[in-house]
Amino acid sequence: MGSIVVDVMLKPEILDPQGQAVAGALPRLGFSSFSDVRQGKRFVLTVDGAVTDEHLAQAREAAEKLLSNPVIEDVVSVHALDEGHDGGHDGDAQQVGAARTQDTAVRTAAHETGEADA
Amino acid sequence: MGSIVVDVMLKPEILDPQGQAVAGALPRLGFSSFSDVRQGKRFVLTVDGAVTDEHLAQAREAAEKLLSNPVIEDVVSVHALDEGHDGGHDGDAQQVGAARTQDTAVRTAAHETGEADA
Amino acid sequence: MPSIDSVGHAAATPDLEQPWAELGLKDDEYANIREIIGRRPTIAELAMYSVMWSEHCSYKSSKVHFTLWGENTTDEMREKLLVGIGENAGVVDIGDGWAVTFKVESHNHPSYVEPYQGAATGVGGIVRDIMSMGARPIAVMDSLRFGNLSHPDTERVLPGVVAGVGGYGNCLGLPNIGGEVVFDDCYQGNPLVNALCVGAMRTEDIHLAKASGAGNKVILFGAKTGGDGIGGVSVLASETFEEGGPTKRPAVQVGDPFAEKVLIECCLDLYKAGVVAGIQDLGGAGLSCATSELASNGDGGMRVELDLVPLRDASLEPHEILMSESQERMMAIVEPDKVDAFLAITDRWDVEATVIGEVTDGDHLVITWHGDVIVDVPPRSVAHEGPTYHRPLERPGYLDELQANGPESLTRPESGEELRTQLLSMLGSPNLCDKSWVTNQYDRYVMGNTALAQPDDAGVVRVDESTGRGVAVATDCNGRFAQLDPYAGAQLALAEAYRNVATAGAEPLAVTDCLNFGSPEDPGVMWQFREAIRGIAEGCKFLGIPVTGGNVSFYNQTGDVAIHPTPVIGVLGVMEDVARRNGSGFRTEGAHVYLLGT
Amino acid sequence: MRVGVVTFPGSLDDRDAARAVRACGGEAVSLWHGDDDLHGVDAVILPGGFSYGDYLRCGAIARFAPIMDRLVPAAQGGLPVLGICNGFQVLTESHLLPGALIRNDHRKFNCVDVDLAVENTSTAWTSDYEQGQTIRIVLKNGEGAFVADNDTLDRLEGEGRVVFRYGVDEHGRNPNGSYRNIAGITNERGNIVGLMPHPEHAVEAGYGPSTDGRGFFTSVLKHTVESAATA
Ligand SMILES: Nc1ncnc2c1ncn2[C@@H]1O[C@H](COP(=O)(O)OP(=O)(O)O)[C@@H](O)[C@H]1O
Repeated sequence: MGSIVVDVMLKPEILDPQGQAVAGALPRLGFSSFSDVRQGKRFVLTVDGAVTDEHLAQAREAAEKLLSNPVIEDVVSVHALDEGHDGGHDGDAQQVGAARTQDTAVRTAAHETGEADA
Repeated sequence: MGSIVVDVMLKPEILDPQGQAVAGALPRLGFSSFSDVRQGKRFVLTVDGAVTDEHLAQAREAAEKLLSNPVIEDVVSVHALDEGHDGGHDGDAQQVGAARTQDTAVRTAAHETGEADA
Repeated sequence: MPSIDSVGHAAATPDLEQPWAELGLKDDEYANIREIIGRRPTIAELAMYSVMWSEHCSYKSSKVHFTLWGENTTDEMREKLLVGIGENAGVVDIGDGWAVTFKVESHNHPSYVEPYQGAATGVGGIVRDIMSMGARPIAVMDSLRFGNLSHPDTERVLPGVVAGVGGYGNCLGLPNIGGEVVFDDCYQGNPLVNALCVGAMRTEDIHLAKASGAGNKVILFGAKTGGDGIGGVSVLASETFEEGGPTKRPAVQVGDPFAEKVLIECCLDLYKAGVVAGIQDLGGAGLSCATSELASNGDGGMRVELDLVPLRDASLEPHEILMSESQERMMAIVEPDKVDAFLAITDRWDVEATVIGEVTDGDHLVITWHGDVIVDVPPRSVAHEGPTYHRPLERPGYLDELQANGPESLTRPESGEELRTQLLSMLGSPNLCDKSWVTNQYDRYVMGNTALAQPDDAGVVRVDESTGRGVAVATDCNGRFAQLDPYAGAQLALAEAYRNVATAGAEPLAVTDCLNFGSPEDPGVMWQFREAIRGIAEGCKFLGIPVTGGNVSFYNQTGDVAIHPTPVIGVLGVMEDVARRNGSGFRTEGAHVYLLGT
Repeated sequence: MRVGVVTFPGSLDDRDAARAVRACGGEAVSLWHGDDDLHGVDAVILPGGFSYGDYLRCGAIARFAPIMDRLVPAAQGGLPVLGICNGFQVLTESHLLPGALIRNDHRKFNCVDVDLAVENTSTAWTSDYEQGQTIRIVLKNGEGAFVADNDTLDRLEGEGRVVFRYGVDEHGRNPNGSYRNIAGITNERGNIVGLMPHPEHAVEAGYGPSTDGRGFFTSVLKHTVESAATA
């Protein structure tokens, strides 16, 4: 079985109350390095057999049509998880690195910059 | 500014009603390739300057302590986004691939295999 | 050894060591099981008995005291009682052909482990109880107790519990019409989450949990079965499946309120179509409980093909499927010629439904796994004839000193300034301050029938839109009073709930209770328990309203220290027209203020 | 005068909306999400609730229900449509109304009585109100913060399409963090209205904070009668 990861984030200019709450809580727990936090969604779609380009194309379309709302969100990445090493697990740095080189980003929106939200 | 991505997923054995709802909707929209869907969270933490090992260590600790609920969730990855190209944006395939080679996974839990959820 | 421990295999291997102790069975209980079935139990049978004979399911420590209910119930009190103690929930006649069912249940421990999901599934569970009586759920309430508000763990537990109660109840579309939020250090390690649900139906629509009529089909419907809540029987897995071992089983159950909402509407359509002969919700002990209780309440046996149960996790072993506490499932008994109509309705709601067996004319519950018989037992022995304990009782030694320490020793305010300070500190105390932080997270308007909710002392909802006939419900308990004197404390809780319902303008009709106590193995706790039941039962007799059902939660203690005895009482009353209800508080300027009573 | 009320799996206030229609003199017609027929109704209400559990995004899955394939063109053609709470979310997800509803800024579900200023009385659903009138109805949701980009917001304001605005507290804050305190909006034509608060919970004395919600249902009855007369 293969897996495809779809990452969706709120557009930078949209208020993110959850991210803000996390950002507010971190310093109280002694984490002082983070100037901003944004919270998004990560979907893992399972396909039977290995991930094909056709699967990725479908995932990309589903991401645009259903998994995100283009008014407020951007799909920041759609990529296959590598199956080769460990049955598709996102387990260790090595493997994750390898997996991610298959990434197919679908947008070039300015994301994850952590600009203060609008 | 640098960014660190923390991915959190429900443990594979935990029911994921959100993922199920998506999985139920996809075929109705004509997407028939996906046998299962799991929905998780993606946090993007911003740091001033480049991402250091110290930042990653803090992020990893924050992921365990605040960003995930260890009773039902696993932190599946904590990794830096590459700053070199585009100010930390997760913009295109090239760059995402490069960024991900910095990934530092924090667990080796058997995730994202898309096994029918437990 | 074959991979399946069938009945035949069990008979052939009488001396196989079994982990009954790890499953919480006592040696005489295990011996008793062997005697009942005339051989060693299979793994599936052992799992079933162990969970059904647990304190939680069998009421083995409390049952002997339940005779107090019957002894204190007069024929007059039974007049409006359509269904009494012993069913999923009691039902009372509120007039004009309407019946109301209500019950309160605890979900204390799960809510401590995972506050959001624990509280959410607590609401889900009690709602299914009410649904299984044939009623449409019409309101929920939640009676909550936490440790010290400023303790860091309260910061974890309180918001999670409140969000969980709201998250589930709001998504079900049930108005939350009241409850309690109490803080006391004694609940620090044992918060109490008691959820109450009220349902209404026409009297002719009452459904019962019983499987009768040989040939009738057993249908499991709702969510798929997963590995939820079977941690305790994992010891069995290690017994039989050494290689590979089972996949990890979740420690907590996650609720899916959307699935339950659909299940409610689906059940109501099934009732309306007249295709349900018997019905039971799946809660604690899952299929073990549903199959054995349905069969035990009926007049025949039951045969179930366990391999037909739709699974969320294909790696589940048969005994785990029997134990699973996956949420949002129901089991119905359906006459064969009504199965198609039944399935057409579940289809319309996109609810998965599977015929997994049928009622037989035998007297055994027989469960097979791909043709092998893995359970063959008299259902009553599982569901209703579990062990009974007469645990020792003893009035705690510390009580005299506690009771002697009366208010005389407290300093009294002498000046106006001191009085003012005292008043302010009371107004600022978490137990007296405004609770809208909690109640505003609950939808009190959905269904459009809410006539009173927070901040009033009783919740009032309309049942019949054409006449305005409806009910008032209140829950109350002061654990500090019960700690001082469990008999009087329980009566005070009863009296308070009764007054709250009466002052709303309703005539009190029935009582439900959730008895939250420490360990029954502690004679002092057991004494408190007995006193509380006696208090409630005698109080009810005095007031002339019956106890219709309830729940016992034991082992609410940290180490040796038990919580205060907390017998939460819910009283339900009827009003001919809820538009005439009275709210609490001063509502009209210039109105006169009278003090009634002593 | 027949007003359809759509039931999606997880709709909660459908029966309440139907009751409100009846209480105000209309006939309520129940419409099923799986139907691809509007059964000739004169107006449609998308009720509150948690369609499909609101699990992905509120209204995201309901938008693809078969009945929406009929409703979207009918609404674009002028059929009066009112989206209440979850219904409003379905309307934005369907792009019948602009913007989106996101999690409340305080991140909690919030059930409170709110005061709304009525700013547009020319829609199919608001003609029985006075311009500038304040009405008190129920707000109850977890994801009710109305957001849109600045151009969209400016356009809505410029075209008078903000129909309802929340009152603010002493700190100038509205109950959920909606941009520019917007509680409800309409389309250019004024036949589609979406709002987060619940007028159907304010139609009967004794059950809800007021009877201020009746105007929605009486307005649409008049609108239908008038359109029938001019047709
Ligand atoms: N404290 C109590 N007071 C009155 N009846 C009780 C009490 N506790 C349990 N009961 C009744 O005992 C019966 C057995 O409980 P049951 O409903 O089978 O438990 P559960 O629903 O937890 O499986 C029920 O009818 C219940 O209403």
